[in-house]
Amino acid sequence: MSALSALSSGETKGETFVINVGPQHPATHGVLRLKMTMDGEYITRAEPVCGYIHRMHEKMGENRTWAQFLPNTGRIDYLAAMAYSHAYVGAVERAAGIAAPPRAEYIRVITSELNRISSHLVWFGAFLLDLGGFTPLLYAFDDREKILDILEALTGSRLTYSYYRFGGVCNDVDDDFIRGTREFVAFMRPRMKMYHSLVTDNIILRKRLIGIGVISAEMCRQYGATGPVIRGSGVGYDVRKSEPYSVYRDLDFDVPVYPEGDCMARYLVRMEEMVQSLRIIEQALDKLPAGPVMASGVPRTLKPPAGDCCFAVEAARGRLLVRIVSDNKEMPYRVRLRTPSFCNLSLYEEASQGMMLPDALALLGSLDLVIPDIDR
Amino acid sequence: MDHFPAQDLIVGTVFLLCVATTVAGALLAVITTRIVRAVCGLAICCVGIAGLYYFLHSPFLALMEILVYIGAVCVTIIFGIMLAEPDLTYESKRDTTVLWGIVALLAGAAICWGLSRLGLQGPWPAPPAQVSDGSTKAIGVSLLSTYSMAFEAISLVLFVAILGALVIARAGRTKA
Amino acid sequence: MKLLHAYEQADVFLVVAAFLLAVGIYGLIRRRTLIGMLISGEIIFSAASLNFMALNRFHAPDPTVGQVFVLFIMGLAAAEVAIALSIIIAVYRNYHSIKARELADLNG
Amino acid sequence: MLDDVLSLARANSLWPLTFGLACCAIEMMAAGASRFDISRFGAEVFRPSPRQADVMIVAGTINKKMAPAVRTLYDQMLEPKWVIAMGNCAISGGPFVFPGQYAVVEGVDKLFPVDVFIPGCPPRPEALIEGILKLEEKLTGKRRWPEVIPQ
Amino acid sequence: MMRTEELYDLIYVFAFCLGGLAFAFGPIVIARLLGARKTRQTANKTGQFVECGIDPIGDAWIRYSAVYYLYALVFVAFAVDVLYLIPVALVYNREFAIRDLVEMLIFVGILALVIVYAWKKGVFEWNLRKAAPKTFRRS
Amino acid sequence: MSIIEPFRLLLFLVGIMAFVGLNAAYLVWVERKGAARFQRRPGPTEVGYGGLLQPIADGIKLLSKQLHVPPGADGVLFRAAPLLVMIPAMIGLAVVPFSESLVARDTNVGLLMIFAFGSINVMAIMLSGWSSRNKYAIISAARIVSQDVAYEIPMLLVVVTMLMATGTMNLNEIVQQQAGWFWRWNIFRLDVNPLMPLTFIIFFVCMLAETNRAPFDMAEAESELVAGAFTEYAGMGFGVFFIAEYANIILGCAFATILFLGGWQSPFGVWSGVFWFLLKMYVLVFTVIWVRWTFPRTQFYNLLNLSWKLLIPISLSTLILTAVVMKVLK
Amino acid sequence: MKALLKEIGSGFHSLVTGMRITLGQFFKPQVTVHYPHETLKMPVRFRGHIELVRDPQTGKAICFACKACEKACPSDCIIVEGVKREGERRKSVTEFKLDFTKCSLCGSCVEACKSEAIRFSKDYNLASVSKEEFIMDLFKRLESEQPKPPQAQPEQSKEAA
Amino acid sequence: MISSLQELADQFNKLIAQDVPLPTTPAVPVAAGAQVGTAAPEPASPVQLTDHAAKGFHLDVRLRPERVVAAATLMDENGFAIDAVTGVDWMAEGQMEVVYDFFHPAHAWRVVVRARVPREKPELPTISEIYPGANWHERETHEFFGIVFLGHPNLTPLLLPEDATYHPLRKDFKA
Ligand code: SF4
Ligand code: SF4
Ligand code: SF4
Repeated sequence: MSALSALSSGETKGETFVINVGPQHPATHGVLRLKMTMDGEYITRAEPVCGYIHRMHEKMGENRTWAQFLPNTGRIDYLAAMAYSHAYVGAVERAAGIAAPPRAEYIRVITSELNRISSHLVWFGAFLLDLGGFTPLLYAFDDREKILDILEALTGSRLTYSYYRFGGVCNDVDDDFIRGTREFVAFMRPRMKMYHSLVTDNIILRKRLIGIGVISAEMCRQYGATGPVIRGSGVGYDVRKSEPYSVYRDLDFDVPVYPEGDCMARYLVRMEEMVQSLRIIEQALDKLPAGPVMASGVPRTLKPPAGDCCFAVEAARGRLLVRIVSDNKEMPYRVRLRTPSFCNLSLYEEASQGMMLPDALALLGSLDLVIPDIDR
Repeated sequence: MDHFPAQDLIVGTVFLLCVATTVAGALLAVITTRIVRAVCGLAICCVGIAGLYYFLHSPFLALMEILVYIGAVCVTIIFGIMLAEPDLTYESKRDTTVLWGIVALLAGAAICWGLSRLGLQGPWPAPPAQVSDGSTKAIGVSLLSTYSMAFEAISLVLFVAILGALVIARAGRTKA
Repeated sequence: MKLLHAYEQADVFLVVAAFLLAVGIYGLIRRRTLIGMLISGEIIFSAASLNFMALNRFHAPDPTVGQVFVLFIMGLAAAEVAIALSIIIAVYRNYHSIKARELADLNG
Repeated sequence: MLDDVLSLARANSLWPLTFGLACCAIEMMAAGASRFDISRFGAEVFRPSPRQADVMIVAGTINKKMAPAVRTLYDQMLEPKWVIAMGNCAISGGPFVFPGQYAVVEGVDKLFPVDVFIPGCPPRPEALIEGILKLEEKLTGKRRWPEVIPQ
Repeated sequence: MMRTEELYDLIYVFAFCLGGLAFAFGPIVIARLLGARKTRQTANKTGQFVECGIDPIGDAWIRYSAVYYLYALVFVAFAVDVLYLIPVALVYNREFAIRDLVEMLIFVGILALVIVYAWKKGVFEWNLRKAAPKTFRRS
Repeated sequence: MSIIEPFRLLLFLVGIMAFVGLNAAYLVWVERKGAARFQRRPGPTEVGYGGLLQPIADGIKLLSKQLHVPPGADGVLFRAAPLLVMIPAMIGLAVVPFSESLVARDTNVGLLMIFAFGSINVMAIMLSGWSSRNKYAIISAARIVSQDVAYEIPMLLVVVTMLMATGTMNLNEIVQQQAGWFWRWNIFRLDVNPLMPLTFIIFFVCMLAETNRAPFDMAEAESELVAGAFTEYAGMGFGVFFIAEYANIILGCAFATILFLGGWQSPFGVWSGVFWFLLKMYVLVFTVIWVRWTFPRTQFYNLLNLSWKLLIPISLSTLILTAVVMKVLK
Repeated sequence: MKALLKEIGSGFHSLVTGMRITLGQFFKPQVTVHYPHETLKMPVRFRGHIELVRDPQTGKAICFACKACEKACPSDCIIVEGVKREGERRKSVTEFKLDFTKCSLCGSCVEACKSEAIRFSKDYNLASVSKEEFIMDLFKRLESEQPKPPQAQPEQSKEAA
Repeated sequence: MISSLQELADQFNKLIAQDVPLPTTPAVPVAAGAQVGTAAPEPASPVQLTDHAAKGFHLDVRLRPERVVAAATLMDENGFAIDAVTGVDWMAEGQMEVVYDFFHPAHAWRVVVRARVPREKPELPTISEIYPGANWHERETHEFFGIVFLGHPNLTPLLLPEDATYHPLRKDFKA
């Protein structure tokens, strides 16, 4: 044991103190509260206190018609709203036996992936902000604006898209969209290189991320952590591969995996994922079939047959599972949202033990949490 | 020789201010009930003493006094307080025995009085002719020549002191 | 006018030094925490240095000597603080208190 | 006269509290980013401590668990202070209000006085800028900038 | 008698000290005059210490900076040592004397020992302090 | 002269106060504009032409903001701390030679003066943090202080190295020694120490750390400690710390210019003057801003260790190297 | 030792690279849209609050108060009232209250309306000091503003960069 | 370790074999106006392989509440990861269903385990000692449904205010 840790190890009573990080704290990206019991600079226990932005999504699911719940899905994880709509729409389609036409499925994939990139860009910027770098945040937001322009022209909204419908999507894409997306893909590739030389190679950043906040694969499994978190721990689990939905089966992409399990691994996974998303988008644009974007014969008021069914997607933060229980009425009997941030955060208490405050916050940032996604 | 207008007045006032600062700082250091304020008192006292050194023709020492005492000693003491004395930010007066207070006061007054008398009355030799200018460079020269042993020794002393301090600081944990 | 030229009289410095010593001793007796005592001790050290400097300035042939000695005193004071603080902390860690009286109780 | 100068200065130096709640906060960040850049109006100095902030931009949903914390933050801000309610959630609970709801506070104006409301779900960053301009207008009594009439 | 140079130095330092004080004092006085005295509040929490909107748990004046204390210790030794070097450095360039060099080397060598010792003793180590892994499985 | 002297004093006092005030105000503006440029946005534009009135608006705003001392804090120290922070910068600038004659007080111990009064700054931050009685503030203050003291050592070592070469603590003399072409500047004095440019970099890094600038900005490590040591300070109390930060940057850059870049000497040996000094100083200031808007923040422990494990050993070795080289070359 | 030197070297290099990149950005043109002076053009599908559509022939609102939108709205922010006037085939709207402060801009109402009587406006920069302003009667709004020829915005519009 | 879902189903069958068959609780009368639901007809066998394309999971297991710990252990031993724990309030039948979702990080397997508890005494053992990740899910299920997980280390509200005593996702909840 080193001198420092020896000196500051808490044998005597009253040496620890409790410090609140959040709900209004720049590092918690919203209203998460961490009740940190500190022993000097070391964290003995970091207990996340959630619920500061609980918005009753599951209760609202039981109070609205199947279609009326759709706008909510864009507000659970507002950074990757498309994926959430996708999961819900997919679940309802599965329950009601509706199949969206292929063009719609391709559009869903393209928009979801665009949305994933924009979400990762926000994470990238916010993570760097956590680490004290401000400029990359604005560069990332710049790039994100380009995606938002594309998506806004398509859906009419920048964040909360409400774009998917049971049986398709509400607007067809036009040539502008396709051209804009291709331009974006071409623009983004060199941009990623720039990020790597500006940020990834930076010695300060490497010192802050490498070997910090190691999460083992076993821990991910026991906590149900998914997405970049588990992939940064060496497990190549990706819902797009393991339970392929939509048209992901027809698209060729890699699942980036880094075995180290530290913050750097998660960082690299996300950076690599953006590149893979670009690849997916490119292929999907090439393969985009002609045809309608809405299935015909979807009833105006939907009443899926009784029973329960699940639909999982790979949202930007990991595995999102929507479980719906229908009792053959206009409204869902139960909508359960298993959100990735919730599970990813639940391992924080164990993972952050014994870390120092700045490292613990780097770990928090590397989990890429969206708080309403936890609190729902 | 040029003269700053009211030079005597200004310099004299500054000197008195220095004395006042020293005295006030020292008093604050021993009287206040908050330990951090006592450190501040020490710091203030040191500023005053630095001023006095300046008047004693040693600007170098004056600045060193500030650097060593405020920059290093006071800061370390505050760290020490943070580490060791959380519950004693207030030193409660309540249970201080009056007796001790009186004893201390008497002792202090006696010493002050005695020494002052000694100092004022003492048959001090007349100032002899100065053999060096006492500048910083002179100090440097004497450190390298006359006092070279002491110069090396002091670094050794500090080294050993830190060695000891680190060992002791770590030793405390073995208990409990 | 004498007051304004006080800085040219050794007596003034000697009186201030004596006063500092007295205050230091008062503090040493009165303070009940070890760190408080340490601070008082520092004041005593300062008193000594001041005396040294004053006598050196007014009554010694080589003004360098006094400065060098005060320099050494400063070094020693710093070393003393380092050691004393460490001891205080060690004591605190063992007895959970650095109130001097309680320490005495524990010894007795 | 002095008051005019003061309010002019205040109006042009609105330091917001770093305080994002939900989706709208992302648009608030976007408003600070290069495309919209609220720094043009001197309002980009996001202060994390309420003591140093002038305006609290409530961007997102406030629920009943959060309400005491928000009130504390409001209290801890020092005079003069203003509040901008950004987004429908902050104005009235927005899309989360339904009969029988148990969690959201139906509008921050139930907690403390609000100076400017910016509706939308989420409002575009321009709307936030417009809100800041409205607040300046409210402070100084006149508008220095052209009105933008959307087509 | 003090040299005029020194007296002037003194006067300037004193004046600039006052200037520095005034620089900070003035604005604060103005702020005192202009600023509001009362805060609008809704939950009576204006005086509470800022802690992200939550009531602080426990006092902030607690024992604390264990980790920094050791740094401070090393600093004390080091700073004082370095300060001794200043007068020496000033005259170092005067004449050729290998003795100066040797003395300097010894001094700096001992100085370096402080760092080496502290390094070896792990003062500069910051290890992750993992508690024993929780046992989740019932054994 | 005796009659001129008080006017001179007053003139310089007012001049330097104005210099500090203007610089602090407009460095903030430059910083905001510069940051904006790095991020491809305009920065303040709407308040006055090009946002030039922005600092003034901010200043008046801060002046009219309510002051607040949290009940339960140590009120005396809480109020005293901001009063102290301007002193070091003022005294430091008093001994800085802007040009051969443009120096408030050309004292023989100028160099030491800057350091000595610098420690008051450390004390002030410590007190501000402690007296706030706020956990973030105390942690932050402890960090800042240990950072400041940690970086003071390599800085001192570098300065000692320079002193060996210059043999004087008079800043003006130091500059005068660097007269002539730019390879006479201390940074290029490879004959004194072949590692001189490295020494300059160490000095610059230390200066960044001493002024609590990114990437070493523990004072406002907002993603960890909210607003650091100044969390509880409001309005002008905070404003003073803010001004002091910029005043210290100016001082640090001026100091680096004098020690290493030849102060007011021109690079070509002719037309020396205050212009060159300001140019060099502001180039350094720009670099400080540039660095801030490029890098993420270090962890505090890496920050401390950077000093203890890297900078101090290196500066110790440059010290020894210089000592050896100077004796050997003689 | 060698590793350390290498780390220092590569670290230093990375720092210099970073600074070079930011300096490169320093000299690039800015991407900002100076909002009150210049504006972005909202895309065709932009969703502002909803507004009633005028029948180009009659100049009246198309809406016939069928309340389909009211039912579809998840946030209950639409209240439509209409009367059946003599001699008219369908009801005509008399009140169309929109509580925009609750709207989630989901588009259900526009989709629900089979006769395309409502659409999204392009009001993207609403802000006000009172929230009552956003509880609007779209019908009155439609009545009060006369159909006017489209006029060019005084400021130039800037396409998304 | 198992190599196919069928094997897993067999293991579950073995686990359940000793049990008495699940009793079917009679429907209890429900207060008027409350929203009630009727569950879909239950499959005959408690361990059922299902079509992923239609349901979103591969294996559907119903078991007695006492068996959840054994089931979770089984899942853990076979390398499954916890996906979610949640409740469904079958008010008309006077029961609450606790649904455990599992996924396998290496294989594309999804398993659903369900247990029903009576509504008046909704209690079943915790699995948070096997899956620490279940801790939060169970806390959430507890606060929203009032289902008590016996042996849970910290069954306090997670998302609702700390002093909340209501259970909003129960069908008879009124704000
Ligand atoms: S108003 Fe809309 S966008 Fe804003 S926080 Fe509420 S739901 Fe999110
Ligand atoms: S707007 Fe359309 S849907 Fe709504 S009432 Fe009018 S006609 Fe019906
Ligand atoms: S957009 Fe959605 S929420 Fe808004 S009025 Fe229409 S249906 Fe209602």
